[in-house]
Amino acid sequence: MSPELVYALAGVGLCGIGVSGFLLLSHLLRRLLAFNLIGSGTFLVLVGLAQHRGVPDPVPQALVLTGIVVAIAATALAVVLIRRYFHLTGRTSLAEDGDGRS
Amino acid sequence: MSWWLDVFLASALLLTAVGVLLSRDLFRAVVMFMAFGLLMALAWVRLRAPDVALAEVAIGAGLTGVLLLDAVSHFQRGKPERSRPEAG
Amino acid sequence: MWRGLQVLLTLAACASLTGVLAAAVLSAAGSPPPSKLAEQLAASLGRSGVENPVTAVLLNFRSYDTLLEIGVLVIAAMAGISLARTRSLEDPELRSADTLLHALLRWFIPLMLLLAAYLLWAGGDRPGGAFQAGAVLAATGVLMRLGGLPMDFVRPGLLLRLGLVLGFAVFLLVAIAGAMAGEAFLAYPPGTAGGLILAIEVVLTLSIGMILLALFVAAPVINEHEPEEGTGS
Amino acid sequence: MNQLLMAGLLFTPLAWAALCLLLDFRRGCWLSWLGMLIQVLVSLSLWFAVASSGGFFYALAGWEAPLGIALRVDGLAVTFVLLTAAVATACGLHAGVYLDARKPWQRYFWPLFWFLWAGLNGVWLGADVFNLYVGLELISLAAVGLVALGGEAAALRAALRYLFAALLGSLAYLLGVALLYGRFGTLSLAGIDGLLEGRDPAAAVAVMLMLAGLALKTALFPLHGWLPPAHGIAKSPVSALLSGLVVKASFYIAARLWLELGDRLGSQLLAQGIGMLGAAAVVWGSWLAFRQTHLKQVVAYSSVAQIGYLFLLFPLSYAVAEPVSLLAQQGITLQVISHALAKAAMFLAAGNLILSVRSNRVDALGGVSHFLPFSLFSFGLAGVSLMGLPPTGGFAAKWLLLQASLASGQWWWVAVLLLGGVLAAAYVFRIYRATFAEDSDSDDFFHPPKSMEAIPMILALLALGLGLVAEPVLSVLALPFEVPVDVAAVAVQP
Repeated sequence: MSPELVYALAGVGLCGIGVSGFLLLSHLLRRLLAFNLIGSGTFLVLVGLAQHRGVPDPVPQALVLTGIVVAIAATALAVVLIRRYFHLTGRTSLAEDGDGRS
Repeated sequence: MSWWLDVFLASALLLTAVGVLLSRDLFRAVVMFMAFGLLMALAWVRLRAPDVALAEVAIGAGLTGVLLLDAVSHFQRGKPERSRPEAG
Repeated sequence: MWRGLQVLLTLAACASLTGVLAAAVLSAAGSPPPSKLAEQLAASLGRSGVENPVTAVLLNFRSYDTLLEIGVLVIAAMAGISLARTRSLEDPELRSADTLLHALLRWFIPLMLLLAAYLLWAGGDRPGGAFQAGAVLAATGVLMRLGGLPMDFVRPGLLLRLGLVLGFAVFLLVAIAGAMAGEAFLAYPPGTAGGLILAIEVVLTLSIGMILLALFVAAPVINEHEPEEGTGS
Repeated sequence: MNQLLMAGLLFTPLAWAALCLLLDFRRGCWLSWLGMLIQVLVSLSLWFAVASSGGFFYALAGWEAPLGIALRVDGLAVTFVLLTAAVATACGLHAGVYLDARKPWQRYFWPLFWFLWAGLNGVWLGADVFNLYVGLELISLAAVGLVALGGEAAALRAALRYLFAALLGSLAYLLGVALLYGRFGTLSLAGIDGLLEGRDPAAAVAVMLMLAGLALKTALFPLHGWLPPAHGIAKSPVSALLSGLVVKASFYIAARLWLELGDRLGSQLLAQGIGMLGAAAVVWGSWLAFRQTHLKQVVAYSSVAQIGYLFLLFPLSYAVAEPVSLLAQQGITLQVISHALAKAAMFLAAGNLILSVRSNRVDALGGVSHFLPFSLFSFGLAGVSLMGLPPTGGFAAKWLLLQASLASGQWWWVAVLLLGGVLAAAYVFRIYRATFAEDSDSDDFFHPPKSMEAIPMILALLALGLGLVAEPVLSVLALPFEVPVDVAAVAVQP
């Protein structure tokens, strides 16, 4: 197994971990962290799998750069929304009952 | 030799990710996430993607981390955000 | 009890998802080598205007992706500042009187700016480029803000919005200029690719820095102009 | 000529987004009228250009498909571009009057609106799986921004739910893209289609992931939980955009993937399963629409139901004869168009009703029938299209789907089509009954301007008339498509 493939599989693992966190956690910031983990895992799969023959491939690297920028845009927007939501309601989760404060 | 380095780095990534999600303290979770970003940057170096590594350090670990830390520190001060005039 | 079962089921589902994905990755890796995109890219790199292949993909071959992606950033920044209603990017509560910190920052910030300039310039033939440089620029702003340095020079208003959109607008103008000259949308006229890419990268760096900083600054809720509850239609 | 039209089509929304960001709401509104006029003219010319001389690939930045990004300009794409121009213009005109220009955050409405439009056009024309991802993100973030605009707690909550669902869906899609690129080394959909031979486990997993992510973004039952809050809480013109166009974008990508690759990567089980979920969405969504206490929630749940019909495409186009599959595709296309027109009309009319009685509750509508008969009539006319009664576009769509079901021996979908129509009638008539209730003691109605009443009426009439002009609209879909040499060359195995 080539080293690149090790990273691709680690990326798959990250996706699994991230998705379970995304589904099981209710705190909005934790879900945001989980989202970022899934994103990183996806990027590792993209580059690791494309380069598994050991040749660097600039196309997926450029795609990952685009993906990182889109991810920070989404994360930053989510943080703004979460903070304002917290400010207005005192809640940090979307659950109907309990206020889910950590 | 270098193969073991890759396996080690990959396992460290996975363990840190679990740590991010399982840590009870939100502040610690975010700090772990920043460490995760740095490990990712190392992984990008190993994947011969220096452009991505630079972006990961600056954006993934740096800016995202600071953004989240800033948010956590306000959550942990309780409901009134800092700029409420009456909050002392 | 019910919650525990739910957690177990979710974990099991995620584990099987991971297994299927891993199998797919291994299966894809075992397949015969596919298209010849890499050779095509190597053959066309000379005509792209830059030597760093990642920059060539981002700002020439797949520049439409990058244009839309800057659009995504602008959207996030707009949505952020639409909620924030900040008066100033400066945070009065954070303005500290710690002279040691100020002195340190005054040394550190020029270094950061230098790093951003280097990354921007390096993007043509070495690792680096507008995104990394823009992120460093934004980080500099964040440091200044956290360190409590005065930032009166950036106020939300026309100037801030102009800064947010500047990189996007210049990119778009270059894109339409190519189309007006009879080429495809986003195409650079022959021989001008290198210069135009550098120009686009410079304004993109400024705008990306501004956008990320604006999003960081927009996050705190400042309680001065609470919107009256609308009718919500 | 086509080159210039394409450049104009891509340039205008992005440029207007940038310009409007520099203006306040009023000036942005005047400028946007000009932009909408340009977009409508460009879309119409492009539609006629494609209708007369066939589709083509448009290579962006002058680089052909696998290396660069090519746009696929075919009959279906330009039809949806035209549909977007029509619906977005209607929503934009309505929003210019409907939204309160004095609110400071309203200045961000126009930039977000134009970015949304740019993203939609990008998706209709997209032929590159990663470019489609960026287009989807553009749409999602602009839509979330529009929902959150104003920053009230309930809107933020809905926006956050929407954002998280959209992000998860996008990542599932992106993971599929990563697998496809790893397997085939190209991102162009045509290239992947050419390289794919028979069954391929990696590609199958990739397409399943992408379909799952897109189903979440399209709010297919049981992943629809985020849709009603977001579409219900947004301002009415925004709801109209979201229900009419935005959910169709992710469905469109799913349909394109399925029609290109589904024959080799799908299975009968998968196709029937997706169809079942669609059928469940029709029944469950309609039932919930019937039960809602708030007017816009009724309309939003009705969207969940109407989206369900779209997913009948999957069973009706898998492993069936070519003409049957074509019938199904035409039926689904008509359903997308008629639902976009009718639902936009319905949300805009609902906005007028709510503005008039100053309440979102269904039981507060009593007496409004005397006061706003025009808006109420638009609402009902749009409802007739949703029910699928002749001669509306909804009827033409269901008629084609019915024929496809019977011709492929899948009679069970006929029951769904009929039941869905009856349930739609139930929730539309419930609103009507509420408006005729005389027990209301309030006669304090606000009268919205005439222009705001005219817009939903025009949309509703378009939905009604679609059934009569279905033939020429559908003929554009079957146009010859010019396949450039480069794409064909990539498709050859190395």
